[in-house]
Amino acid sequence: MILFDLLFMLLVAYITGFLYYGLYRNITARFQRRLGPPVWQSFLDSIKFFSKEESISHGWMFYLGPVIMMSGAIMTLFFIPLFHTGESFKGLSSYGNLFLVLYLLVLGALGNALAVGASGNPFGVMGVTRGLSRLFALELPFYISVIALISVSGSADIVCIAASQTEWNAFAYPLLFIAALFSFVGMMGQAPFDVVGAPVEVYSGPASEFSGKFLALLMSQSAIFTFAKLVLMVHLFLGGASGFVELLAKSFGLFLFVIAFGAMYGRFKTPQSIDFLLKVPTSIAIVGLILATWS
Amino acid sequence: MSSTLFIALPLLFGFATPLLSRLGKNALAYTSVLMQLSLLGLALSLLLAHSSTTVELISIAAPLGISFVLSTASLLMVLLFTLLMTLFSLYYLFQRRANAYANESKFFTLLNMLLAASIGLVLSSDIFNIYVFFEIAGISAYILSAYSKTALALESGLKYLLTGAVASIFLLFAIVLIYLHVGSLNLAVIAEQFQLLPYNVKLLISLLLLIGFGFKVEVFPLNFWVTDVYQGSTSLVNALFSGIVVKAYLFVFFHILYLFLPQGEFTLFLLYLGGVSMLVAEVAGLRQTNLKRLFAYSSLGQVALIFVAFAMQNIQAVQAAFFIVIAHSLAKFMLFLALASLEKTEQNMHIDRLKQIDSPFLMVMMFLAMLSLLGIPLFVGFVGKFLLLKSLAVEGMLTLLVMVVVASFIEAIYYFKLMGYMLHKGTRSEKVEVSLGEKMIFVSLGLSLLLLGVFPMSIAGFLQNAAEVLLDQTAYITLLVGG
Amino acid sequence: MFSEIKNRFATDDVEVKRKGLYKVVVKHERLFALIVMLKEMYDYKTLNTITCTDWIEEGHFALTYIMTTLKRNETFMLQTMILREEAHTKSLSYLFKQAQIMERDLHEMYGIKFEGNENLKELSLENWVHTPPLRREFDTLEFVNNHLTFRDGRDDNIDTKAESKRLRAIKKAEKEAAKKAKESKKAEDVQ
Amino acid sequence: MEFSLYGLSDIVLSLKVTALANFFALLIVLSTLTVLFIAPNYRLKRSFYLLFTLLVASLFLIVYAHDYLLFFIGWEVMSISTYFLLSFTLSKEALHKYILFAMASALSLFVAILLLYSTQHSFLYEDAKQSYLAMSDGVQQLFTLFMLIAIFIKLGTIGFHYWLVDAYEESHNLFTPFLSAMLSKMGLYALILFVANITQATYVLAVMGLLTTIIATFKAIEQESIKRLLAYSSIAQLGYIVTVLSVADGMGGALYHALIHTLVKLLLFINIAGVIYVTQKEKLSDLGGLIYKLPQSFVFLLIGIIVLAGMPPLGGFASKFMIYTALLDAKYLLLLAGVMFSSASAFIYVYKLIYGIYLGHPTHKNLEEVKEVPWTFLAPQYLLASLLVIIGTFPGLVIPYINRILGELNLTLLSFETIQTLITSYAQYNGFVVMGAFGGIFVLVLMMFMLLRSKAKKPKNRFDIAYCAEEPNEATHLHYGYSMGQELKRVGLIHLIAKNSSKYFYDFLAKQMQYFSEVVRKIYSGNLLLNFNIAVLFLIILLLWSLK
Amino acid sequence: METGFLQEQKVLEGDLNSENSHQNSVDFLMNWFRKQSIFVLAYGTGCGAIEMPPTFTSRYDAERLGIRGAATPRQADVIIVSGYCSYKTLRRIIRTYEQMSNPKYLLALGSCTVNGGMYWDSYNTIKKLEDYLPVDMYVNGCMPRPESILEGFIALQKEIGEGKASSWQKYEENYEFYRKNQEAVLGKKVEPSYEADWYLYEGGL
Repeated sequence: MILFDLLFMLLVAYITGFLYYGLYRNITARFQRRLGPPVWQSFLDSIKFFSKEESISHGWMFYLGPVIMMSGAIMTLFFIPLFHTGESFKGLSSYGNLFLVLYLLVLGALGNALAVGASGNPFGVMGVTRGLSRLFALELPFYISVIALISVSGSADIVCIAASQTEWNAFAYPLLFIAALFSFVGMMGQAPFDVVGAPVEVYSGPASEFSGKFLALLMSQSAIFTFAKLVLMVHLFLGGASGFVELLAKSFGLFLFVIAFGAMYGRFKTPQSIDFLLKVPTSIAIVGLILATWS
Repeated sequence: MSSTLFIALPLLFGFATPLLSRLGKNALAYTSVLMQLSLLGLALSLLLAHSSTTVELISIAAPLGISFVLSTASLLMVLLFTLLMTLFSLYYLFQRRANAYANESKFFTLLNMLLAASIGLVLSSDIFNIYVFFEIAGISAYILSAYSKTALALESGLKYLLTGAVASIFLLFAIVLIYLHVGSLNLAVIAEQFQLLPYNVKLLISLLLLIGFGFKVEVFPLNFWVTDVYQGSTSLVNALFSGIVVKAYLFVFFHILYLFLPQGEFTLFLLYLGGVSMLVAEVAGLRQTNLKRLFAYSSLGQVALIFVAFAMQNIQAVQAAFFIVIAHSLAKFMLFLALASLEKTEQNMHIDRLKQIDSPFLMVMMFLAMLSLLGIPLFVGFVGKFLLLKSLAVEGMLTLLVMVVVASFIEAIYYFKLMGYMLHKGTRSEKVEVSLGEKMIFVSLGLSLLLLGVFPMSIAGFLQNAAEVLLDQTAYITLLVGG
Repeated sequence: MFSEIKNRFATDDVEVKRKGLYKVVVKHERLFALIVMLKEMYDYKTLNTITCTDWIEEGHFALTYIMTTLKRNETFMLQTMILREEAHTKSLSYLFKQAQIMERDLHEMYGIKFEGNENLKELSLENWVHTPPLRREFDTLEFVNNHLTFRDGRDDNIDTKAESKRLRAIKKAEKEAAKKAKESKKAEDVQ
Repeated sequence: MEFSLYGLSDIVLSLKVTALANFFALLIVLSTLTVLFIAPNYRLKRSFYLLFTLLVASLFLIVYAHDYLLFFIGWEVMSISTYFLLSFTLSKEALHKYILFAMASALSLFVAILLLYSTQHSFLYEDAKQSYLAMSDGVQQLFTLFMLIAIFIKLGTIGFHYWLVDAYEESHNLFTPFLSAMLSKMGLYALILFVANITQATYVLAVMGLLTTIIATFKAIEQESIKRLLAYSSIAQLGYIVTVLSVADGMGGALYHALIHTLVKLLLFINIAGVIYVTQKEKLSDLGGLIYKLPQSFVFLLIGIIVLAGMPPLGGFASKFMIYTALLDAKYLLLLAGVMFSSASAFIYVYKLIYGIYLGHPTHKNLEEVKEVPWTFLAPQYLLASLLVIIGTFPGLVIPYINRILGELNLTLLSFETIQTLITSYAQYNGFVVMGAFGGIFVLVLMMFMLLRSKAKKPKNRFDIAYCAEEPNEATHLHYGYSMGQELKRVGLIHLIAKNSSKYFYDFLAKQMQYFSEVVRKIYSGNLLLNFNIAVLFLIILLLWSLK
Repeated sequence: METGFLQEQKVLEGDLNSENSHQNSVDFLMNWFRKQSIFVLAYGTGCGAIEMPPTFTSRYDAERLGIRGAATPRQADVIIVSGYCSYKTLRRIIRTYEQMSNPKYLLALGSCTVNGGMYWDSYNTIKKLEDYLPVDMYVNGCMPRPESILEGFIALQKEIGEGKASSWQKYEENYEFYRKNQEAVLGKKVEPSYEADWYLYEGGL
């Protein structure tokens, strides 16, 4: 039964992820006053890369890196329940907790970093450096918000946090939500925090050496991972979800916001983004935390 | 009778040197060692034979005449002095063939005079006698200091002489005042009546005594001459100065103090004087690059530590003081002997020389001595320092405690600097030859440091006994004057 | 200044092209002394460029050093001749840093050796083993025809000069024919 | 076992076997054995082993002592024997630095225990609490100050870490694992005793711990020498423990993390020792691309850094989880955020470490000829790595043992159900499921991935990389990431950390001290007349002051 | 005989009008995916590169056809040789082309790639790209407008869909020929130092 659940979750995440990505490209195109590709374009891209005749592998660590990333993404997905009510589609969330999920979020990044390092491409490592440098600043506001939520709800279990919301946390603790949103935009790799994979500056950064099926795996991973992160945010801040429609509506709304945000802003340099994240969202989060836990 | 022997034998030997030197080239050296060995044996036998507090009292024409008291406390000092002097003579014997002093008979005279005077200081129970031995010790020390007749040695001898003269003037003045007011020179009699004197007189006498002895016990503002003297004298002689002479003065100073002022009116003053002395000495030693001077500063610091311990005026602290006296005497003796070994080849005593020396044995021995001086556990130095600091803590003298600890830390800075120099990695060019006999002396000293550190209980009882005796004013008076 | 240059460096008169633009032809062995003098005494602190002209008929290269002073807004052109066969001169890079890359360019394109310039690697070509391409004995068209293949049907890869001459001749002939015709017409009209 | 010292009846000493002592003794045994395993690779003098034995003996004395005097004696002997052990390789300055800090630590410990003695006349741990309570407020503060200085110096807490980094960097590769795994743990042991027996200096520990973790993490990011980097990492990891000890129920997490940290630092330093042994290079900028030469070592370092970063599914996450929930329990939320922040920052130096050594390109020709490290280096790594994996899979395995210690210290026990789960009041997680899920998913994905039609091809030449169409060669600077994290200095806050150093403070102190010494030395310049005057004046002033 | 532009036109149309090749259903499916998703290497090799930004951005929006840019050759399917090709550029193009993973396509823009164009007598510019690298599609013009580039892409997509765009196979098969030509202009000792990848690559992990 649980295997079926997991498989279903994976399927949902895969399809939804690619759909979201297609929509993302389409919507961004509309922002730029053009038609944009069809919704399933990302899926086509991924299949195309899978069907490439050859892929360059720079040794076993390079080969395993994308696999680790994929595993990390699937793990993240499995340890976040799809719905906070009911029995089904809980995944493995009862065996884990929010701290675990927070760490699983960066597991993929580690796999990626190792693979890029093994490839020996300096541009890739530049991208990884930027990513890791940005990572801690990115996580700080998110951590503070999450800690506040855990403290308020009295549990580090995602289901409990989702269920404990009488009104959405986003409205109950708006400052925490705003701070977490900043981080979330960065985590989704959106502008203004998208300096990691800048195509022209660092030759598309970490992805520079991935070809063929490796890249395809990375794309699938990114789709699943995106969905998992969205679900996490929905559970933490948007009152959770008890059905597919609710889940998709909430997560898509959030996704739309992130896209819109990304489409509107330019790109920060690495030190700029760290500086910004350490100053503005962190301060907001600290104030939010104090307000949330004052009593 | 034995206590007179301690004084008379070396004194006589000193005067008999012209005769003995005619017997043969080596006769003087050997007889000297023999004489000192017999004294050591005597002291040991006394130690084993008597367990009571007072060992012996000898009076010649009491109460105005000469009298000696050989108590447990003074026996301890006598034992230490004879032991060190014997080791010194043995060491000199071993290195004599290569590095004999010029005009040896004079040297032996002075040596034995020094011993006699030191023991006399410890044993005398009569303030004028004390003054006499004070002068004898002083004069032999001045000459020994200037013995090598280099410019530095002569300077140091002269300085020693000048300060010694000033000190004896103060002391003499104090004695005159005491005699004027008490009418007796016997320590017991003075002790009985000292309390009754008017405050001003008491203060004046105390001050004069303090200044008089202050020069000799190397307490802070009066110890400016020490470093120069140590630098000028040979290292061998320095071993005597820091091992024997200072200890004798210290003992007698506090002996008199305990007798005259048993209530400890000046305790606080003396304690802080000691604390400041220690701090100043260690701070001044921080940047020193001449080994002899450096050890002189270290001596000042350690002596000040002993000063503090004695000034505490309670049994535990005095016991601690005895521990430190032993630890310091042995360790400093060892260090100066090591320096003497270095001095055989070259006079340069800059610390850079330590980088060049290729003698693991000497180095290990110096490490042992230094670690003991720093009060590292497993060495006897730790026992003394620990007991002292413990009693300071119990008495609640936290400022002084911190002061002593800070001074110890500063001492550690330069001692570990020396060790760093010795552990220097690089080629070592200078071989130092240490003969088997010398090695034996070093090893016995080092082993005693370690053994006493690991098994301090073997002498702790004896030391406590000595401390009790030293502090017991009434018993002393009873003994001398009679109930 | 001009007279001093003329006397000390045995040059011709300094030619004033227009206000603030001077040119002088100097013997090769005196060139560097003159440059130093201009730089140190007359504030020509800037070396704009070094150009080379290939006088294949006379058998020498004309190197022109163009220097500018911003103080008076004047430009000085120093021309010197070096033999084509030797194609050898001293480097100016110790005086002007920028000369290094200019000389590198000249070395690549004309094969002139600059003594004292440490880096005379190729600047814009790679692995060029033929005659330096800007020497006039290097026949571009011949080179292209020898080394590269053309797609069939390209009939304009012929000598443009000859072609334009031919075309011009045809045009001229036509023109003259027309003129003649006109004249003859006129004559007829007059008649 | 109780006995008295020096035949003095007022000093009672005691040796006692407690669960806490056993815990640390176990760590000592483990470290000693693993470290001695790699010893045959080096030619060492006999005196080294002699001193090493003395050191281990002193560690046992520290651990099993049940009164502060024996503890102090062990502490001093440890410091001194470490001094002589370090003297084999350390430069004069680093050695001097080490011993000065060690002496400062020992002497302040000395003062502290004497202060403790002064009230109740006992050195025993049982009486420590009463002794502390019997002190006046000022003395209490003084005592805490001295005690914490002693402990912080050994722990290398920020501000007191000046000696540590140099000592780690220059110490013998055989000795560094021991230094990091054991000697700093003795500071921790002292701190645990202090917290459990005497008082929980909450705010001091919290602030110092947090500052330590954050500052040391960013300092570690800057480093280019492997051992320096790991030294700062050690400081930071111990900072977590200091932080968590500041809260009431933090002991469990602290012990757990102490265990994990010992294992992982042994693993890492032995790994590094192996790398240095085969390459003779100690700088990240001189290494690189060793992954295909030393594949086993690479895997062990990977395990090490995963644990160090606290990533699931290995043991590092378990201890981090304990620390986080303990802080959460005490409602130290911002502290928790700070700790998590520094934990996230640790990714940078951790990646820098593995990249600089194993990934990227070899920076020297001779790096392409090295062989896998000898098995003597690998064997202890196998042991340590498997221990870490086991703890990761069964995070509850050590809870009963920790509970025994906690019970002995009269602290709240940790909840325990099965060895697979780790339960705290806020959350639980199942290590077995996490490990199993990760393994299963990994294998499945890998199999499916390998079945794909697209052929994976490996370039023969390491220069076949997408490099903007250029052709890199030997001379091209391709090993980029070893200087990773330099751009962080452009961020104001981090620049502040990078720029400042306790070095400046200690240099200033030393300068002042020397100046003072110069002044004081004037007294001993030999000018008799002047001195007489000074002396008499001083004496009179002092006398009047003391008599007033 | 046609000259100049007319000749280029002939080359273009001649390629387009060849007969269909047979392909099975798996190939068909895969070719369909490849056709739908084309990643173009963002590498401006000549003056024609100036026409590429409008092609990809809002005005002409190539993305609606599934065509988008890729930064590195590892990810790209198509490389555009946009215009004249000096030796120095050719070397980079060859390396880049060889770094792309199969299947890969080459789109040549402008007259210069066809027959040298206005650089027909330059000593430093190659005249016929297909001697050095296999070309799938020429788009002529000097420079071709974005419309024609898009048209070229659509034609390329059509060929890919039919399985006819097989220049990469041609390159592998006739490698000796291409290499000889490359060495003729780039010199003997010339890189790519890693030689031809597929000879030397080892399979597997």
